[in-house]
Amino acid sequence: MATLEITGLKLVIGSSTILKGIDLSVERGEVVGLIGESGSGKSLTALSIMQLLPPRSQVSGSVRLDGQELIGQPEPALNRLRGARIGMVFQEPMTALNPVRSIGAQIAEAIRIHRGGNQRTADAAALDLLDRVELRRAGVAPDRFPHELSGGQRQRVVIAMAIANGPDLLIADEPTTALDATTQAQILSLLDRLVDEDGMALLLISHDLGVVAQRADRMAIMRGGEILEQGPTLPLFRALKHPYSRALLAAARHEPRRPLQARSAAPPALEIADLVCTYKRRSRRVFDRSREFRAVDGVSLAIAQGESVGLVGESGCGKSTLARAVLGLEPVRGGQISLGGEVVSAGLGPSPAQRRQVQIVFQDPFGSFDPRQRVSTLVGEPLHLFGKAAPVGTDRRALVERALGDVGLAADAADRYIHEFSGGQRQRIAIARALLIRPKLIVLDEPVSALDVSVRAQILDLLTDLQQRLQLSYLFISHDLGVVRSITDRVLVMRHGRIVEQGQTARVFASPTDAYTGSLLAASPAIDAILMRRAT
Amino acid sequence: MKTFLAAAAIVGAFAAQLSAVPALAQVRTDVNIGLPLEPPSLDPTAEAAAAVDDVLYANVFEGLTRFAADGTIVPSLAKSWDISPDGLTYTFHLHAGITFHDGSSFDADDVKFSLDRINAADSLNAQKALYASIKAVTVVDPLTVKVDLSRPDGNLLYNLAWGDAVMVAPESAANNKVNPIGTGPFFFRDRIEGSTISLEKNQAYWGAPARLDSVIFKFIGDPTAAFAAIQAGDVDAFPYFPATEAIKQFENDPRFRVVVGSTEGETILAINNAKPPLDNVKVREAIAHAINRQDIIDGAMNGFGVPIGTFLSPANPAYVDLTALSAFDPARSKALLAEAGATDLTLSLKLPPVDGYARKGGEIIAQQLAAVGIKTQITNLEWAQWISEVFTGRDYDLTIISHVEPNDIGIFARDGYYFNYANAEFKRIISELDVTADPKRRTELLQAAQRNLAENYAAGFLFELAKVGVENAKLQGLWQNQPTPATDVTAVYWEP
Amino acid sequence: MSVSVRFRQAGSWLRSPNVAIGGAITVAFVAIALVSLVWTPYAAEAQNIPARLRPPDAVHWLGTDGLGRDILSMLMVGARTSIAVAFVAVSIAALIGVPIGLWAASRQGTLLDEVLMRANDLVFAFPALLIAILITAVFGPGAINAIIAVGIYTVPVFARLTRAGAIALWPREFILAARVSGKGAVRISLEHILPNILNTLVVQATIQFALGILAEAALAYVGLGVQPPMPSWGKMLADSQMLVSVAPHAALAPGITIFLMVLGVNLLGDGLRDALDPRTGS
Amino acid sequence: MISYTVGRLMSLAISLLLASLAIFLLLEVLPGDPAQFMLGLNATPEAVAKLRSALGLDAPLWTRYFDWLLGLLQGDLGTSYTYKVPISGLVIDRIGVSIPLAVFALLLSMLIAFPVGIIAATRRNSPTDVGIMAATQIGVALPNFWFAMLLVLVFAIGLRWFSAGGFPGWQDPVQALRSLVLPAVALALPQASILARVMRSALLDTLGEDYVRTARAKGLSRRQTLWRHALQNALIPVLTIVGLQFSFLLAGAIIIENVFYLPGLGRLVFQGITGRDLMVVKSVVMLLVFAVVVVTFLVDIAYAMVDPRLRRVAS
Repeated sequence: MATLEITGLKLVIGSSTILKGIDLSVERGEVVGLIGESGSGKSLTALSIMQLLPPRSQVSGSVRLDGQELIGQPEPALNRLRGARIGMVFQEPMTALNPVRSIGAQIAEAIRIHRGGNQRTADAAALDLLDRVELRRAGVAPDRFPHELSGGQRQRVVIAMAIANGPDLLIADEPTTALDATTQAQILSLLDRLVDEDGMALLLISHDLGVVAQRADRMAIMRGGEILEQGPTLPLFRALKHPYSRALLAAARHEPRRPLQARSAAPPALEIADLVCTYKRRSRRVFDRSREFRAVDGVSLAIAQGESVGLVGESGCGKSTLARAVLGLEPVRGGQISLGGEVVSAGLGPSPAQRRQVQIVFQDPFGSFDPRQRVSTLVGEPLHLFGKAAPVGTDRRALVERALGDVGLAADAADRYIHEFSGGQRQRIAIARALLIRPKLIVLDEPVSALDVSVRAQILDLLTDLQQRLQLSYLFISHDLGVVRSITDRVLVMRHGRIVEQGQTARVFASPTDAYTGSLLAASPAIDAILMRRAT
Repeated sequence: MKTFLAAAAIVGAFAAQLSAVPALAQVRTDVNIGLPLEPPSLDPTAEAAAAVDDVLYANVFEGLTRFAADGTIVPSLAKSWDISPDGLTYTFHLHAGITFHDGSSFDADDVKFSLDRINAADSLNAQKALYASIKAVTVVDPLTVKVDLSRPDGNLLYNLAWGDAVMVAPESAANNKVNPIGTGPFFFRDRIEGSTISLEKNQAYWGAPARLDSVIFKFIGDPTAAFAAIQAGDVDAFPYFPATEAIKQFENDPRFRVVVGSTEGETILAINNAKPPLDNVKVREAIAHAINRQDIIDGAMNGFGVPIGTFLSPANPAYVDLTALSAFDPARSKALLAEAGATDLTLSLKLPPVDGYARKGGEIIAQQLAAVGIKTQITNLEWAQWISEVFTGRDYDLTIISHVEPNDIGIFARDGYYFNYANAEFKRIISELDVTADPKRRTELLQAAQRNLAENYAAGFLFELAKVGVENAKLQGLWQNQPTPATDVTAVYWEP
Repeated sequence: MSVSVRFRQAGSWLRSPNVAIGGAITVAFVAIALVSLVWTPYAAEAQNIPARLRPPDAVHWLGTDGLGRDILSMLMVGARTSIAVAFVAVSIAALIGVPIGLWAASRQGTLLDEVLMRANDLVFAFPALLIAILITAVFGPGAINAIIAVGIYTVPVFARLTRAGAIALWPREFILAARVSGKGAVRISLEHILPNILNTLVVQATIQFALGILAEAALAYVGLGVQPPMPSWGKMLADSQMLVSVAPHAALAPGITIFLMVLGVNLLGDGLRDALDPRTGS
Repeated sequence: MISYTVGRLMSLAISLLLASLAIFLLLEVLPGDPAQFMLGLNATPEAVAKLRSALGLDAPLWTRYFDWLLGLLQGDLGTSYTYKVPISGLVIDRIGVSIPLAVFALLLSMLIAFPVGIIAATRRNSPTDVGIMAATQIGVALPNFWFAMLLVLVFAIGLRWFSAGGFPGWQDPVQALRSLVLPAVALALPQASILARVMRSALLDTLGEDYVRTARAKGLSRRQTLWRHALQNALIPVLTIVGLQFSFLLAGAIIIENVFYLPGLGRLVFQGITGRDLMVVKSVVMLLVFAVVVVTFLVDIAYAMVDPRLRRVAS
């Protein structure tokens, strides 16, 4: 008998049908990967198993745990199951822990709620669990509070709570999506080890084909509330039947075709020398000078006209600060920035003429637009840089429509509001806005990180195409090495505010000289590499 | 909401009856008296506020003479006196065996101290002017004291009865403002500023002992709160009940007795006689005829008040009814205005913070003046502002005010007083009155003065302020009238 | 505070019972106030002392007060006073407070920000009603000073709310995009920040408006509101509350009126907040 | 923590200094001469002049300001013009009414608001919730002076359960508390309505947080989740409102103090203003501002106790 046996699971919330009959099973000691893009219903499948659904949900079908039907069980019975026989790990470790209670107390609670016993034995058990999730050796004591821990450490606490009572089934819903590549690999290894040791069944939910390909024994691909196909991981990858599944894999493998750039003799689009950017860490002491934190610590780089340069690093390494400094959004503490061969004034920031040479595309397709303005206004905003010389009326309209056309959107998009567009379309609009005044350099700050795999491929294609046509230079910032590899000529690796390695993209990927670059590469292998490794 | 209230009232009445059954048959010896104004400090000889006398007069402090309940002047600490034929020397004979509350004895030295203190250069006595005629005070023997005057003063015995001339001891006088020590039937126990003052029976009192053991004065300015306090039994009597609107309710309630008495408060629409066009007697007369007194008494005072046509209390034997001179006659008023050429008048009407006669009365008068074509600009002032703007600054056209001091017709003769009534004939009458002791001549002069004011329309004379009190029906012995500010509880007792 | 507020049709707002009921009450009171400009059953200040304290009947729908004035007419004109004082006070407070908040937020962390916000805190630290009384004592009672007294406490409310909202927006990417387009702080504050916190401000303004009506009533109740013969609800309440058993209509009418008006405006504000806030909205 | 506290205290001191200047100057422009007012209608100009000098009103502006300020720093609030007694004594008596009343009302408000807010939040959109929300709307909209009058009408005049007002002093604590019941209820009901609404929305916010879902996934029941996880977090915004309400109740109860003729701080200042007892007004308002500032400070510290995130920042 399978540990988890789902048959014909249907879920209706309000008037919309979310799950349309899911069949899925997980055996003891087995890792099953559930793959889907956002909105596919994969997270609600997990919550249906836990019976932790939003109000006005109607579930039907069957969810059995070791043969015991969960649907229709009374609350108290479910409470005895949750956390005891089914453990769950969530996506967002930053918010998954109660901020006002210590991590030890929260783990101990998970033990006492099911096993009873006194506080002392629970505390001792919590300490053992911290050991198992490798926090103890990192020096994390049980009296620490969540805000004192990093994202990866918090996720380990969540895992400790989930496995506290030796559950039969562990559900991990995007457990590593919010984490950096190296941390992600560590957490996945931890889960692997725990499943092995305890012989749990693991349902691993992810949007990332690589994660599933690497870890799952079997996998299921989900879209629109249905499982399109499922089976053992490797054979299934080799013989995907459903067109969507194949498109998904294709997108993950996707690399835009880009011919080699001819080096131009023009002055570099961007040149940075010994750049230092600092943050004040607010001191609470009265007579103490506030301490400085060097976010960017002596970085030098140059981007030639028409060149695409990648800047890679994990969160907090200073890459976004660097990008913003280039755009004059961050004060520069030391060093200098030149745009199109002209030095940017350190005090005044870039002049309007310099600003016209550089534009930016942000990560979040939802947050980068004022929700209250029409697309025409939003896209036309950079025209402000021309001051009184900015075109108005039909001239302006024509420019906006040209930019929208550049990114493959119809002219009538200009009259709509931003919430009427999907994430991918918004990112196109963001690119249109950056293109409008035909800058020499576009800074792309994680432009595809928030997008689903299939959309991501289209945007990368678009960016490549635009670069060719318009002779643009890119500073492409990402935490995802795979993306950078496909679109850049050169790559720089950043850590703790400094550049640790730089070189031709192909060279860096093939033979990194820096140990950190090596670990980054190891943590996020390309999907084919994974499949090849597992096959052997 | 109304049904809810009605239901609650019924339930309440029922509960009240229930709670009345087990009430103790024992007669109470304490009383809670509500007063609208709280005294500032507690020395009646240094405070202008009538509120001090309301608590302490006759209860804690006594003078050589005193007001009786009917307003006559009777002996108090002085059992008798002789007046020299020229009216310049008064000899007072004191009661023997009187002690102050601190145990020190009261004698002629204390009288000399008290009177000299009033007239001292650094005296802060608010009524100092009343005692200006006193030239010297001499101790003849411990129970006899001689007062020499610089001019005959027909009002001396009367003035000595005021709270401002009560007897104090040299040992304790300086501290009276916080701990008043007098000779009265009650001694001061304590006060909670902003809330209560309690008095306790003086067992060593020289005269007829008080019938109550303790008296608590509670200061409740808010009319609604006053209404609630007496209804709820927190207070047994309100000698001046501030919410006359609610009197009907008490009249119909056997638990309470409504006491309507007279005061010395002439309520007038004061006119700035010097300010054009109000310096024109025709304009003043027009204003007088525009006023319907009864409407004001009904609307602002809920029917309590006696119309007056001049500046004297109708209770005074010398009073002349001159209301006909200023009868309500809008047509005549308009004609007079036309005659005076004073059309399209806009006058300021500055009102002190007295809810009834001033604020409500002001609204009514504004309406009545508007009916004859006089516009008014109402400004509500606080007392401090009223005193500085109207009283001291004389920057006003009209104001409504009640002058509660007894026998104060003479204020119209004062130079620089806020009425600006500079009438030579009136001044002459008053100066003669000041030095006349003969009762018949005094009456003649008083009546002449009244006529002078009425005929010259020195002010809009409205009504004599009524003293409307509400008392527990079983409480006896409080004054009905208000000849001087006082709440004399000496003779108060509970019916069994 | 949310920025990603979507435009909703007025129709969907009205489906919220709070907005419908609250809106209806508010609109009714505003309409009554406007009607009172041209028509009231009787002149609100016309006294008829012989006909005082008449219970409600066909002639005087809500009866007469202690001076024989028509209570309905007084309430109608009083609505004008209440609404005008509260509206002007809140508007002026918003006109001062919102720019202060925007300005402080655009200079977040600087001395200017610190000074502006400390000044705000200081105003908050003063006991509100006492200072209102002090202000009317200094400048005399009347509508203008009631407005100042009510408004002075509303300024910091708007300043704080605006600053909090604006500070949440400044690091947002669309603001960064505007900065990349070379727009200055003033322009960004007006073009992007203000429209995006407007919902919150409108909801707050509604709530402050209700508070303003209560505050005006309280000032008038202690005699510091508009001056007679201008009627005002608080003054009517103070004048007639002893009459509750003699003439209950006179005592209850103004109280119920104040209650209804405040209730209506509060319901409207609440409903608007629910309708405009995607977290609590449906 | 200590240096943080010192920093906060310095900024508080500057605020208080500015406040003292504002109060002093506002009272300088207050029309009406205290001396003239105290002496009444029949006073002679010489008497008024004498009193002015006795009160120290003829000294230059800045001298008076600094004298007053120095006095305050030494704990000397000055002497009341009206009562002729030290203001500190008056204030101590009034605080004996105002603080118990504020605490009583606040406790009452919390006692009503917390359960009601919790019930409403846990039964969101149920008829109970809708009913509670409607009731709180009514509570917020009732003018408290009018509500006080209705209370007196029913419970003092009608049922005679409580006295209609006044304060008998603390000699008899039972009577003293009894006399504070109606005023406390009148003050507490609108505050409770506001607090219940804040409680409800704070709780709804926290109930939507990820860690609540985590707790449920651990096997905690709804009730356990509420008590062990949601409530403590929801208390943070509620605490802010409680702090504000305490400050309001301390000085903002003037009208209620009038209706129940309670000798409280608010009424002391009110009488001071109308009676031109400027010394009382400035010193007591200053004291109230000080109290509000201190309460705000304490609330900040209470935050740190509830929220460990602030504890670390503060240390």
